[in-house]
Amino acid sequence: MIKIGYYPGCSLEGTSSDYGMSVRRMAEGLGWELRELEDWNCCGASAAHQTNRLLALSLPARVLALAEEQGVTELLAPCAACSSRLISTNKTLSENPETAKEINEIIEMNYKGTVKVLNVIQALQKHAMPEIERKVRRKLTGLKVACYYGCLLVRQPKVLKFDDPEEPKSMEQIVAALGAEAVDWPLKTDCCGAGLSMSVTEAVVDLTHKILENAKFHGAQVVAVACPMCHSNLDMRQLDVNRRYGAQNLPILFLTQLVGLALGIPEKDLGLKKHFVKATSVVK
Amino acid sequence: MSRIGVFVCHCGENIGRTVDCAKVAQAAAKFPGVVHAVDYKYMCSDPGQNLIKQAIREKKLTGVVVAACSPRMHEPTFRRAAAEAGLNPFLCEMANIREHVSWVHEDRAAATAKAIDHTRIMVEKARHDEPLFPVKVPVTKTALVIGGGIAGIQAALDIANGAQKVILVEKEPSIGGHMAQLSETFPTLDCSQCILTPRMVEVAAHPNIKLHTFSEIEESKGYIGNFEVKIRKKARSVDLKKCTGCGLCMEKCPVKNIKSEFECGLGARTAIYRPFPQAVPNKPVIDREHCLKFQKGTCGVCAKVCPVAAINYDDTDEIVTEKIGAIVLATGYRVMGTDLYGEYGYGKYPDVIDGLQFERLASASGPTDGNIVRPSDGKVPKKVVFLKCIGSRDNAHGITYCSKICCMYVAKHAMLYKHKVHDGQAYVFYMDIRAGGKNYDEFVRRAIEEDGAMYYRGRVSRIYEHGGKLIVKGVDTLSGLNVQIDADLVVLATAMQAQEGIEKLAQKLNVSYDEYNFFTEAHPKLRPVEANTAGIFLAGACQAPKDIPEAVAQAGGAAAKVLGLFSSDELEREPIIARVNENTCVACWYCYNVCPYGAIEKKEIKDKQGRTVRWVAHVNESVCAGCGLCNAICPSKSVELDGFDDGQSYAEIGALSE
Amino acid sequence: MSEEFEPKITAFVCNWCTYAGADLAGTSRLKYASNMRVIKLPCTGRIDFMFLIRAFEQGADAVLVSGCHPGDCHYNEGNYYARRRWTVFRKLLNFLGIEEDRVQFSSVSAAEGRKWADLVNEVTGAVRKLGPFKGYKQLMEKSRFIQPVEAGK
Amino acid sequence: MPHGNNSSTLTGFMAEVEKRGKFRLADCYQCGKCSAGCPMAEYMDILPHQIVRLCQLGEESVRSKVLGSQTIWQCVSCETCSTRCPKDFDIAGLMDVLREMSLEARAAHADAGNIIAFHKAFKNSIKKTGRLHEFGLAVGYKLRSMDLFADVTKFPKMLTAGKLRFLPHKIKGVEKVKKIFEKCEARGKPGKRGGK
Repeated sequence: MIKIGYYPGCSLEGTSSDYGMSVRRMAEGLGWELRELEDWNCCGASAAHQTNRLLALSLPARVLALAEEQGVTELLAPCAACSSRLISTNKTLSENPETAKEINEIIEMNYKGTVKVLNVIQALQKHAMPEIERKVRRKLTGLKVACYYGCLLVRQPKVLKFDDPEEPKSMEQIVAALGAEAVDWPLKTDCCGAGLSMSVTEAVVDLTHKILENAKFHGAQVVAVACPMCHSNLDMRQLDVNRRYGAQNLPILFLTQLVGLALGIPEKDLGLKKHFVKATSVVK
Repeated sequence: MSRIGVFVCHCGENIGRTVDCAKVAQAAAKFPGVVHAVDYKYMCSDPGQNLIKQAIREKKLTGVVVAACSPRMHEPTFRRAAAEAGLNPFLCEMANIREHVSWVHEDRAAATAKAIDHTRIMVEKARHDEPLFPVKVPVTKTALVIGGGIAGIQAALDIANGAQKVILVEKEPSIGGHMAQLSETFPTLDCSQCILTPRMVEVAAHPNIKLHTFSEIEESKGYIGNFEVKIRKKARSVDLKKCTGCGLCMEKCPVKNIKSEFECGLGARTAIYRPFPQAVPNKPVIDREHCLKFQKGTCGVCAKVCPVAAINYDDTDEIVTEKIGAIVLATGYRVMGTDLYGEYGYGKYPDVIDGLQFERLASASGPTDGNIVRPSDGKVPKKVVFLKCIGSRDNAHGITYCSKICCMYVAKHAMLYKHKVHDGQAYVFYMDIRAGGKNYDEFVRRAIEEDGAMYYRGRVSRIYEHGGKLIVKGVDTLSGLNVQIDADLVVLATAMQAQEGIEKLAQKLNVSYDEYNFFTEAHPKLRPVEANTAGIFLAGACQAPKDIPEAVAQAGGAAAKVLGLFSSDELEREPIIARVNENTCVACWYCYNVCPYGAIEKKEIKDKQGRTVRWVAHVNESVCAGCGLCNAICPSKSVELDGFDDGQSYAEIGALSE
Repeated sequence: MSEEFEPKITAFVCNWCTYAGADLAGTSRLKYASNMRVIKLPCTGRIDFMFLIRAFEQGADAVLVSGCHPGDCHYNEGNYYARRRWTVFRKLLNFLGIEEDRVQFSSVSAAEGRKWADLVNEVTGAVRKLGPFKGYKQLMEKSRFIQPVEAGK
Repeated sequence: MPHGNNSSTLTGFMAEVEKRGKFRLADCYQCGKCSAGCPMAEYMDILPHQIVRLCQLGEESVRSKVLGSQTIWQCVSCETCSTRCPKDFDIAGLMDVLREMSLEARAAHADAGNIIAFHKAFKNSIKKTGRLHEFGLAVGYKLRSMDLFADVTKFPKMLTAGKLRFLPHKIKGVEKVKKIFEKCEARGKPGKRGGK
């Protein structure tokens, strides 16, 4: 049994409860024991780092300090925004002792910097590859998947130290291990604008449309994501895109849902029913 | 009793601005052994030197300390002046109060105090100096030129035409270097091969030049005038003496799909090949990594068809040793790999190419006979985008320096393209246009004004393929507008970098190189063609990015230096050499074991009957390089390094306490 | 201005790399602390570690030894010997009561003017924190019986 | 007005930006790669490289132009610019600094009201419960932005899909989180910074 600390983050408890469900079910299927952090708080996301530098460090720092107190060394944060905030806070604190001191004062805890944060792809790479191939019950043969990384999984590379920022391949490798075909498409790290999804909707619909259109152009039947914001944007905003540019009908699946399907977990347990764009047409 | 003179230089304002030179002189006047101390505006000037000479004569000085710039700058000047006044030059020392003091400190009091200390250190050293006498060594009048590109070719020909012997070593199977790959050259647009190949032939035919192609430097020992260099002649598998260059072997070779290095991957070659039709020597080589005979033990066709039995599968590397008097480094450059720019898709999209590949596309002897077409589908591109500064001036992903030649060759590319594809449009993304040079700026303006190249001031952020086009997303910062071009072909003007593995060669030859692996010149302004090690000279892009005229000019300069060195039969070298006190040496052989040069010999001391009494260490003066390792390690303090002996060193340290 | 402790630091540098690097710092007009006094030797391999003891005897608060980078030594391997000898010398330092932090090693190439300036500042700052070398008297007594060579002539 | 190359001689606006951001504005050589790759460029009033240029000019007269620009609020923090910048200049980080300054100076562009309202609602939600309550956020944001009808059609579906919770979840350490907010907000105020 592989034990991993688990930080779901707010989205997985709310708008992306399907992501949350699929992470938990996938973990079971892979034999991971997820230990959810007790009393965790929100990482602050872009609302904090866009407006208050100290807050942007303090909120994630409390999460990291909690994890340390609770004996967690590896912390899975499936939300790309959470993992990016946590990793970047980890880096800032470890490199600037002065800042670390100030933040520890603010959170009234003493974070020493021992927690390693993993995004969902890293966790799969580390704890499920390559043996996942043997665990696949239902090969996703013939399914053409566009792996979409967006911003927060790969940028900034100096901070995240994860995959190639322009030509990432890690999600493709996992998708291939499931028997599906990852299509090669250029916009996989282009931004969908999710950070401004509620407030600058016009622009975001445009960006979302470009990405969906490009994925389809390269033959994708579904888009795989590992970020709740990307998902809600590409999935929910697809309704607005459809209205402006015509129907897209491109189901957006979390990577964990794809893995779950391949492991033979029933669709309803993976939250597939909660999507705006139904995946039933392609995922049987 | 020492009689030391101290001369403090203001160096105009360079020292005087932060160091109180008069105060330094006053303080120095009170140092033990100092009988004369003055300060002066420019010590290195004629009147300044005369001050020193006059003082040596009139005050009967036994030592001189010049507190001025770095000894690396003017030590030879002042030692010469001292010698002219009859003082042994090695009794003249310099205290560095410019590079190490006035230029790096701002506080006048602190700088002056440090200047006084540095002067005191050197006065103490001067008090313990002994006269030394230069060692004369013979000169081997053969030059070694490493690298057979245009710089190496030029240097070799200039030296050979000066009636001296040259050995030219090239690691590739043919000389010619990058210039052989170019189509036409800026700013005259004359054909590169037309001007280069005659010179290549001249090298091969010259009675004073011995050519080793497909060869590399294995090892180098010795010093100026007396190097001994081992050259590894790699197994060519073709006997150059027998081979007539008929080319039958290449015609019949069944392995035909190897990407040609010379064509930058745009053309194919066989396993037995010559890099290009005008190669010198115009004889093939077997690429063992691809040859079926070597990989699978089959085939053997080339040996069967060769009419003169020149193919030798059993050929092995051969090491030849050459005695050399001077070395010219002309190892050239390489084009930076662009795979580090994922956002540009180089390596992923066949129609994103680099500048050298464009040269091959535009070259009349290239894989497309000079037709500019897309590598992917052979179609003529109607929109070509050129990106400058790829890798250059990019400290985040590439290198910080400017590669210097790209502005010019991009303008040339835009022009050549327009001359060949009249209805095509060239776009150039640039940050600055650096076209300093004779007729250079005029050339760039012509590309813009007459050939209609569209120049955008800005970088490109992203290139990706969509529907057979390359979508180029850039910006024009002058108008403040983003620019998107649906291009057919993209050419990246990639950075010029030092050759790979150059640090290994540098270590073999003991020459210094900078953080980018370019060789360092002895002085950036006054000794630009000399390496830091005496007897080794630099030519071409191995020192810094250069275009052809500059490389050729520097090669000529290096050749002149070599010819100057070879103009006498003997040369003097600094007498910084170790000495053994045979009375105290206990033959522990620490020095023998530690000496990097093998300069320590075991010497037998015999009595009158010829019986060995004992053994002692002995220094071979012509081999000793003066590092002082033996001095430091000797447990009985029996080895001393002249010029830096224990007495001198302890005296310098002793000067630290006021 | 308050009386800040100004350390005295002696640097032993090789002629080919570090001395030239320090020259480059000068030609580049980089500014750094003025506490260092520089003694030039052909190679760090020439350094007899008694030189360092003597420097402390003469009132240095710290010593810096800087030569070429590994593999770049003008004399092929002089800097290796300097490093190797340091491991032996370290024990002697402890015996003499000199804190190891007072002896710093570095490599500065002829191209690294910036590194030299940073190094001088770094070492000066570190020694300023360490405070003056107080084991001086004790050292004088101890070193009487290890005094290697009479310096005066 | 002198523009020294030595950061210690900088004054006014430029100095303030540099101090908060811990970067050197002079590093930028205006290649424009940030603007070329910015997904939001076409919705901005001033391109990112021009924002950097204005900060480089540093005169007081550009302060209101920069802090009042739409650009700093249109930036979606995707960090494409910082990732590709050949000078390793953190443009996305600069945007964070400018937003913070813009808020403190109450100088934000009128059109940025929506975005600021969203951030406020977001932070309020965390401050109150320790976590983000997305339904509360949506409602709070709609109220603050007065943009009541956009996305309204999606709410019922989200609720039935179990994607929105009506009632917020309060964490045990909610008081601690509140305290963190108070400290950060107090320290973030101008004048307090740099004072210590």
